[in-house]
Amino acid sequence: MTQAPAERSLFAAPVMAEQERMVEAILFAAADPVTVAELTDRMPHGCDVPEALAHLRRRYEGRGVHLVRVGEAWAFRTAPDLGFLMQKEAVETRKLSRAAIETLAIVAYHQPVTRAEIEEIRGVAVSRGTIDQLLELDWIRFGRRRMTPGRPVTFVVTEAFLDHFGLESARDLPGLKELRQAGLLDNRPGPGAAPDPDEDDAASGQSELFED
Amino acid sequence: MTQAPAERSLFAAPVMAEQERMVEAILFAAADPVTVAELTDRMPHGCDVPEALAHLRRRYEGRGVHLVRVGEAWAFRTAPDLGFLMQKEAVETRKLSRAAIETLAIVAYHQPVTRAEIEEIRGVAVSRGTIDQLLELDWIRFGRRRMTPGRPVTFVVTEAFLDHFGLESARDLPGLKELRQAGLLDNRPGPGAAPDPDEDDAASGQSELFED
Amino acid sequence: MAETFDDTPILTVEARLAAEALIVDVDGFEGPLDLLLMLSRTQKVDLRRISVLQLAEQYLLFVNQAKDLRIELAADYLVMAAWLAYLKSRLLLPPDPTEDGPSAEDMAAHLAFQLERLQAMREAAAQLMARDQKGRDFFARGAPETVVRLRQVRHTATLLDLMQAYARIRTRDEFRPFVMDRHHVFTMEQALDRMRGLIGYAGEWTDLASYLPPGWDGHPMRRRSATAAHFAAVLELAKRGQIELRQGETFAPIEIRRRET
Repeated sequence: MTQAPAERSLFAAPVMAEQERMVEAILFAAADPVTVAELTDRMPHGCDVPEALAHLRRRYEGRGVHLVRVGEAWAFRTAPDLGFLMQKEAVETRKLSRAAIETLAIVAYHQPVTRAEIEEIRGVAVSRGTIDQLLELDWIRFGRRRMTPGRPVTFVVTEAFLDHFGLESARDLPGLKELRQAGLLDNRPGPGAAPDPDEDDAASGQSELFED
Repeated sequence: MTQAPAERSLFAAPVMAEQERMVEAILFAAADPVTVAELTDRMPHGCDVPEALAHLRRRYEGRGVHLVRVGEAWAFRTAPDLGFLMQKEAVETRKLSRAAIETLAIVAYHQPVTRAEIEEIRGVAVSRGTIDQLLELDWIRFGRRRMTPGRPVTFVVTEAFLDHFGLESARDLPGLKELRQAGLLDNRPGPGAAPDPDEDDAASGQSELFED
Repeated sequence: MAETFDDTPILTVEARLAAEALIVDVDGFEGPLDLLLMLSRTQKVDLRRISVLQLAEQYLLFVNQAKDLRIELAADYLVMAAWLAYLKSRLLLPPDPTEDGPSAEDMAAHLAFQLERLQAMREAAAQLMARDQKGRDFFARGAPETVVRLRQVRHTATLLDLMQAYARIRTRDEFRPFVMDRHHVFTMEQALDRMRGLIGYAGEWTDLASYLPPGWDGHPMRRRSATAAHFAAVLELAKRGQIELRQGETFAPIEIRRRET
């Protein structure tokens, strides 16, 4: 196979442009960086590999890929400023866990609310992770400390929360009565159930929130 | 949308030279062809990928590496005349049987084609192994079922087939036009009783093959 | 084998050439159509101008010779032979206008078409395989960079989720098995816990009533609950042999003391 401009003799080295093409192809197809020695070895006899590399390097200056030296060897690499193209962001939407959504609901309905109060209402301990997750989502934040022994911190919902749920204020959250009317509380209380003694507390907790 | 750098707004697409670099970087980094859709997806909003590809293709004309189209996708490939330099990278491909090569050609030129049609053209039953081998090479795949009695599946060639044989599309198969003009790609049923006692067997063999 | 061959009377050059095909292993042919295509080459004409009649004769001769040589031919070769014999007779006879179905010429034309098509596909296959191939003549990127997938999890919740969650919590409250106000209930378990801690210090006989927790002796409902709970707890402790208990007479105070061990 001859790659040949006309005048080339059988043993003459290919012209520099051709050598450059050869280096380009070898480096492109190689799995690892290729040393000058190996390039010389693989190219036709008499090629000036360092010069071909210098030409090639200049040709790729400012391009999307660069010819770079890796130790004693050479390789093509993505231009550093285009590294972001090699990342593919996959946004995965996931439903909030039941614990998180319940905690969030309690904060929304009872804010400002302490962790102990959340636990009392949910009836189970609230894990640190759940609180952290809601804080990280910027849906709850720390409110004022409660003026009770131990001065516990309280949690309140954020602007981002209101934004996400399309509420103008936490006051817009439907009350229990509305939830029931909306069929969300279709579970009727058991027979003989006393009116929920906490209902008043909840209301007062909520009104407390909206004083300021 | 303007690409003039001076008046570029935050959301304007990068200038064409920059888009070209980006396409170059993405395609250089990929071993398999990348579709225009995926390129568009990975590039900043508002880029004109087809135009960037056209520029890039011209840029690499005559180089050691070419930009080639493979179906709906694009890839960089070393220039075929430099293959002799790449003995190190050459992969030993399993030698295909004559039956497999002919079957592949029939699928490529007659696609979508049913197994019965392949058998009719070759005049012999197509062994399951032949089909399996071509499927395994990812050179053929199942196409749509034919809307004829028995709803036989059809075979078509894949993008990997086009990639392997350096074809832009199945329309670029060598001699396709001539064969079509000569009527040799027509599905011409034999007059009356065709000398094909295997027809029934073939059909049943087919359904058997695709039951699982 | 070849000698046996020469003994058989061969009349034409074509037939002789066809007979040579026998030297090729019959297994080497991919069926009758492949064999026919091979035989057709001996006519040295364009496939479009091939003489199907002549081809039929060549094929039949081949089959006969195979029979003479006791070469067992697969069934489809014999089916083709029968069909070609029929076609040959039809081609030789003047067309019978009363006969239905395709004419002999149509059948012959179709066979010629099949041969031409198979030949065309073979040439196409050869051209395809002669193309530059990936991994042999041209190469893909040897060191592809993998695309780093940054997974970003976005949590979603709708207002409905939120309200349902709240409704769930509140409904659960309403469903408490204790419909009585828990504020006024002192359970036996609570009393037992309390008593266990207290009896350690009680060496003397003491009135059970004095053990009632503070705040549980005012409200009658609370007092009754606490008293009942503590009495049950004391019975349990006595049963376990941890305390002794006594009552002077009916409705007299119940006294307990720690049992010496």
